[in-house]
Amino acid sequence: MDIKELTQIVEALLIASPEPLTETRFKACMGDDKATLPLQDIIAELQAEYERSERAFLIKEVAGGFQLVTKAEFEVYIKGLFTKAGKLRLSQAALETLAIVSYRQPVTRNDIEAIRGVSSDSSLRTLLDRKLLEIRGREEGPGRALLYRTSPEFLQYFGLNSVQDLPKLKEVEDILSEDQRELI
Amino acid sequence: MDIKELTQIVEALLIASPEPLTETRFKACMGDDKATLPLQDIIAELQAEYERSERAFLIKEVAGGFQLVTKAEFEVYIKGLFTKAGKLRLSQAALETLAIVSYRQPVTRNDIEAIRGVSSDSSLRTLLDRKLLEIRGREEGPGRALLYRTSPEFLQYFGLNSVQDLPKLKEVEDILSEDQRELI
Amino acid sequence: MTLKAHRIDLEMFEGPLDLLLFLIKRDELNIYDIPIAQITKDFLRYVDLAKELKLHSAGDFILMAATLMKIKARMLLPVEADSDDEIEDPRTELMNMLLEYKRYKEAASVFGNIEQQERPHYYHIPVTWNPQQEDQTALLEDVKLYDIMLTFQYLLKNYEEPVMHSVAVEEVTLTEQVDFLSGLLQANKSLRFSSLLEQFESRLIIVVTFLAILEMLRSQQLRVKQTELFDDLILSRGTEFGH
Repeated sequence: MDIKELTQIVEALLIASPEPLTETRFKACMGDDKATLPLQDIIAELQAEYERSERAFLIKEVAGGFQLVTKAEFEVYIKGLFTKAGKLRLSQAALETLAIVSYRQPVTRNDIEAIRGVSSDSSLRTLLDRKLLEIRGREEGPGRALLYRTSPEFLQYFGLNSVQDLPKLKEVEDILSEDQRELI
Repeated sequence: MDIKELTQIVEALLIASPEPLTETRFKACMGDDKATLPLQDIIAELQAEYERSERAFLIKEVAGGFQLVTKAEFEVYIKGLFTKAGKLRLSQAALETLAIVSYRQPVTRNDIEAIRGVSSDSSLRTLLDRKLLEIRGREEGPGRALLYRTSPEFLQYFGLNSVQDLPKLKEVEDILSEDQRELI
Repeated sequence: MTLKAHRIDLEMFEGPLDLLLFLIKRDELNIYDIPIAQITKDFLRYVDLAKELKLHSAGDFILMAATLMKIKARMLLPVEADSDDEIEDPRTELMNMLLEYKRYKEAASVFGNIEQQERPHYYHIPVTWNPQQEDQTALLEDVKLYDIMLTFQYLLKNYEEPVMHSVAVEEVTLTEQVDFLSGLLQANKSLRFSSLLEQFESRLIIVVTFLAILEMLRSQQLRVKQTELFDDLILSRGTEFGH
């Protein structure tokens, strides 16, 4: 199978797939027609083709796979497809809760509230509603509190390939010295 | 706005739209940038471009709108995307049935229908098909109705060790009680 | 400061820790050596407002006020000079909480920036996800445990106690369908499930037949083969067939 055929198959899969296309899933789709190239290479070829032909979309590596996304410049038109004015931004409370869960997962509601110093029910609910967090099992031990984790949608939402790609949590000293600089 | 720009905008809309793109919706997306051509003509141009560049997809007119679909010849590969459950997709009816079985198991079909108030045959069938539910034994007594339970696959999908780990109603209330839902 | 200014200020804070960090920054205080009396005084002025405004998190502010007053009181206790024990600064725990919270607050603003940067990109999601979609109703995109909770909660709210002794009228029984299938398997070595379905008009009969298959499968009167998901089921006689 030549590269042309492979790019066509991958393109068809990207168009049809409701979630990011992973290497594993790609292999499964190929079945007995073993691909002669890794998915990564076929994607690179396809990406170059999209650039050459000035397509309105590109391929993004996200949540461990590849997915088609529209280019940023079309946002102004795409917004009209959705009833709410574009995508709703998360509140500061929700972002804090999400930050805690993403760096500390799995965590209980108590863990989150201990760090934020404030009840976090409503942010948790918002994040569950938007499928950015999910409930995943229970803590060991007597309380058996529910555990929260980030979802695959979280990775997509922030355009991350995996939780390892999260920006590194800064050390206190660095943050404080930045504050100092700001004051001067 | 020239035809090139218009085809790009329409392409971006086709990629991002969760439902077929209609002329009305297209106009709404264009806002004050009135399109100088009817959607039909832009689609024809885009379609021709896809044919020339041998894309693996084409534009199909359905339900009064347009959507991207993959060419039939790739069906054999695309099937592979749906063989194993990635994300779980259920109809509202199936979700309701699953919720009742999760919390009330073991239950009979009549128990489920009493709560939902409608026949639940097809949802039960879907859920059995997807291996989220299983039939285990029969009710005591004259009717000897079949009893439904959640399956091991159900637990695995949701990361639970046992049905006892499902969030309790009390915990559900805790998360949901927040009447003051956060504005995001 | 007017009350109005306070109100605006207070709503900007995510909670008591956020307010404390604000006071520390505003007054250029050293987080490692917080002047507890001063900060307690300032903090209490805000807490009064929190109560007045019936702020959603007023309880959390009041709790922090109590903590601050406790620390203040402990700071006033004389330190015994001859004590061998290393005396812990009463402010240590609060300081650690503030530092920890500050890290995540910082991370939250990074997340906010990424969100902003990702916003203009829209992911492609196919309009129809599965050609073999078994249901005419729209499919929910990705079902989570949370959806199951919500749904059950919702159903319970709308659930009225069932009328006792209601009898469901069935057109066909499970036993009838088991007999029917046995008959067919007696005559044919194997059957296609799809060809069975073609014979039935009512969904109920189809489901009962399906349940009959499951029942026969369980008692090993029948075997089912399927080459892959969504493929046709092929039924044949099981080890206990005819028993």
